[in-house]
Amino acid sequence: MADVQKKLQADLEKYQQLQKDYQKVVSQRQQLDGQLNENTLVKEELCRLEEGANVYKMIGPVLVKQAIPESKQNVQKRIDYITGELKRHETSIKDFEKKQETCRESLAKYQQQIQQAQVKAAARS
Amino acid sequence: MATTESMPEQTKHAGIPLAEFVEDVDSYMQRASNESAEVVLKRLDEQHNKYKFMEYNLNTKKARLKSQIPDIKTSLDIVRHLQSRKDSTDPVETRFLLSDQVYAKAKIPPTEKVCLWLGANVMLEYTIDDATSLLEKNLDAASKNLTQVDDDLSYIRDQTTTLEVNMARVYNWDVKRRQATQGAKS
Amino acid sequence: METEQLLYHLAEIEELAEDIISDKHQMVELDKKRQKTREAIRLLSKDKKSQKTWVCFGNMFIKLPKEDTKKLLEKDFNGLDTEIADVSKGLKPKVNKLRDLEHKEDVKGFGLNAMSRDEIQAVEALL
Amino acid sequence: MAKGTLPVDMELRKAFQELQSKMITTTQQIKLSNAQIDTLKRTVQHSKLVDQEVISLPPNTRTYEGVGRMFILQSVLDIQKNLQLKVKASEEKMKSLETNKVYLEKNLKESQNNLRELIVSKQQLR
Amino acid sequence: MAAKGKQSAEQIVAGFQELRQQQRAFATKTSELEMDMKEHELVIETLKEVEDDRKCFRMVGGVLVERTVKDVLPALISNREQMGKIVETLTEKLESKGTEINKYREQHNLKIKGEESKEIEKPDQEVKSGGVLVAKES
Amino acid sequence: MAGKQQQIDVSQLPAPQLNQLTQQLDQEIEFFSNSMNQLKLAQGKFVESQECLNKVSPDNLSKDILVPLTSSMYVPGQLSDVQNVLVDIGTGYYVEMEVSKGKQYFKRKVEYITKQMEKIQPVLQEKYRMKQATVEILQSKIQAMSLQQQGAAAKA
Repeated sequence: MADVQKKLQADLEKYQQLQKDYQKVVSQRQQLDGQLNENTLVKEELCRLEEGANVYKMIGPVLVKQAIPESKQNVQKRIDYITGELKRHETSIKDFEKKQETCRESLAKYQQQIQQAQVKAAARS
Repeated sequence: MATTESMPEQTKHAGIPLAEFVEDVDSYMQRASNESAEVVLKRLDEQHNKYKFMEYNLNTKKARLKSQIPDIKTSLDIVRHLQSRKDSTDPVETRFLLSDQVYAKAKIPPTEKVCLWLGANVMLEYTIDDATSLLEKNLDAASKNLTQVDDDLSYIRDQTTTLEVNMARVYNWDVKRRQATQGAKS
Repeated sequence: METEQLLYHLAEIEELAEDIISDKHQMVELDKKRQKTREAIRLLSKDKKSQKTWVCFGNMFIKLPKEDTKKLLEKDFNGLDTEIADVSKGLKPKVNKLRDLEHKEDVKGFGLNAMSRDEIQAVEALL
Repeated sequence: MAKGTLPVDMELRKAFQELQSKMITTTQQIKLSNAQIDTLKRTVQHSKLVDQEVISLPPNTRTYEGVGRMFILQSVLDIQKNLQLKVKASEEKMKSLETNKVYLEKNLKESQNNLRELIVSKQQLR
Repeated sequence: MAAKGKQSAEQIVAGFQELRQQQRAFATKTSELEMDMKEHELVIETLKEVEDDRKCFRMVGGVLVERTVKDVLPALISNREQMGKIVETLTEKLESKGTEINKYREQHNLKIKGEESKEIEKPDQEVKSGGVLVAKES
Repeated sequence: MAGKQQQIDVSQLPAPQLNQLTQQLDQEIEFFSNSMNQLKLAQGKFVESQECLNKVSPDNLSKDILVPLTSSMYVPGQLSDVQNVLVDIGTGYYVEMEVSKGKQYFKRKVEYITKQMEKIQPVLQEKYRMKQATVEILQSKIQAMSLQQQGAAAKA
């Protein structure tokens, strides 16, 4: 009985930790989503520009002139990177969801065992 | 705002009452004002809320100072730059933030004077030297205020912890007392 | 009753840990800034076309001669260097202290009796 | 009222539902217009107050108009002109909002009448 | 019948909530004005210490007017006085609203758990960039 | 997640779960109204910038202005270019554009945000509707329960 309780406690802790980690990844994904969106909008603007337009990039505290193709390439690189990261986070989110599900199941199992034990004990007394 | 009433005042954290640590719950509960655990817990909870309120106010103040300090620093940087160009005849070329995301070009002729917003919809003209010393003074004051606020915040956190421990102790004392009376009854 | 000691202890550890995290965060930010400054210096040295460049001051840009800008950036760079050094100097004793605190807690933990039910409740009520 | 004695008239029911959703959206729109009119009224009042303040200034006072974060030197006359333009624009906007409101109310009433007529015609049919 | 009785109970609570809302609005307005007064105080003190004919700008509804210290100072002082008066009437209103609420509460026999001290008068968290002046420790 | 819930018959849920559902809906409503407010704020800024560009016109060239150096410091100066402005397009990129192009840029931004808001608005309304329905069901359940208890008490 005490053994089950201990297992339940351990599982509960594990579940809570899982939830915390899950939330962290979800909020990271949200952040990435935002970044992807922002970079896509910048890319769109760069694509709209006429040839010869002046584009600057802020590096440190200095505005440095940059050729449009180079800017486009840079932003595209960032977009690719973020998309990769997003995919990675997506799989890890799915993974967490699965883990949480199994954890929930085992929690329910232990709870049931304890309840049954309690009913039995009540019946005996 | 926070009333100090009969609380002992610490000069270092003016206005923030000290939370007295309850060393001995039994004798503490004997005091005239502590008729029951419920009353005491309620009072402690009220005090706890007061601390939370003060903490909230201090955090607001901290946020304000934290946004003010970099602004003053940049103002100082620019004013010093203008000072170094005082004797030059060429205007300074700038792009200033006209509105969100838009910068417009402006020329600033060599100048002896700058204007500083004082607040209350008022801006006052200063010589560059005066502006520099005012900004330096304010930067100093703001940084000092910030450390004071940080100090006060950690002091409040200490007091809150003490209070929380007190609450736990009184609560436990009460639980034990109740268990004892119940044990005596049955 | 070790509850309150434990609580104090936990509060202390938490505060210190927060402090360390914010310091580390600051280090990362400063280092990023330093790298950007270095990149800017490099780009300024490479570009031979223009005489002047736009430098950001808070919300505005001022057109400055490149040589002046480079000097300014180098000053910034060195300033950042010392700032990073300062933070990391302060960080070490903090980390050590935290390790000590956590270690002490472990040692103390062996001497502790398991918390009684209402002690656990009291702690839970606080958290 | 006994349930199920009368077959529910699907046409009527549909008309009722349509009217209900129309009423909700219309009242919402009217509320929104009212709020907009209120803010516009306040802008007009504000502009008039500023106008008075500016008139009372001694001649040759230098006045600047706020544009974003910058201030542009503008003659008192120009500032007054701009204030008047602002007042005029606000008043026009208010007018169009009012006409729109009247239209919305009329439209709603018409729908209500239509429904009423539908009910009457159904009753006559029975 | 039961539904009717329940609805009126809901109405009572709603009425109470509205009164509290009004009270809170008064409290926020008061604390806003008090902050504004403090700011005025600070500026007035600063202007008192400089020459009368120093160039000084005052913003009036989006229009910046170039004047001198001696023109602006009296306006500021009268402004502050007016604010003081408004704060006074607001405080009175706040008090009468408080008694009104208590009466309402007694009348309808409402009990409120001790959450009121928390909710009333939380100044808005908006960080005003404000001016360059740094308030002395207050 | 939200899609799944819509398929469940809400009226069949027990009271605690209904309660949880309302809380969750409250959270979602807060989240969406927050986004709406942020979008509105951003939209306001874009509209303001667009309007500001109207004043960057030839008749204001070389006009005396007070230049905002920081949010608390100004100096006298003159507008030196009314043909072009620099626009911060995000992620550290700045583009020099003609004033008319700048206006178009902000117009596009306003339209983009309006579209975003139009996407959120119905979702928000749906959440409100769902919350209202859930609360109503919850209340009727509680009422039924208390009636049952009264009945049981009367019998006993």
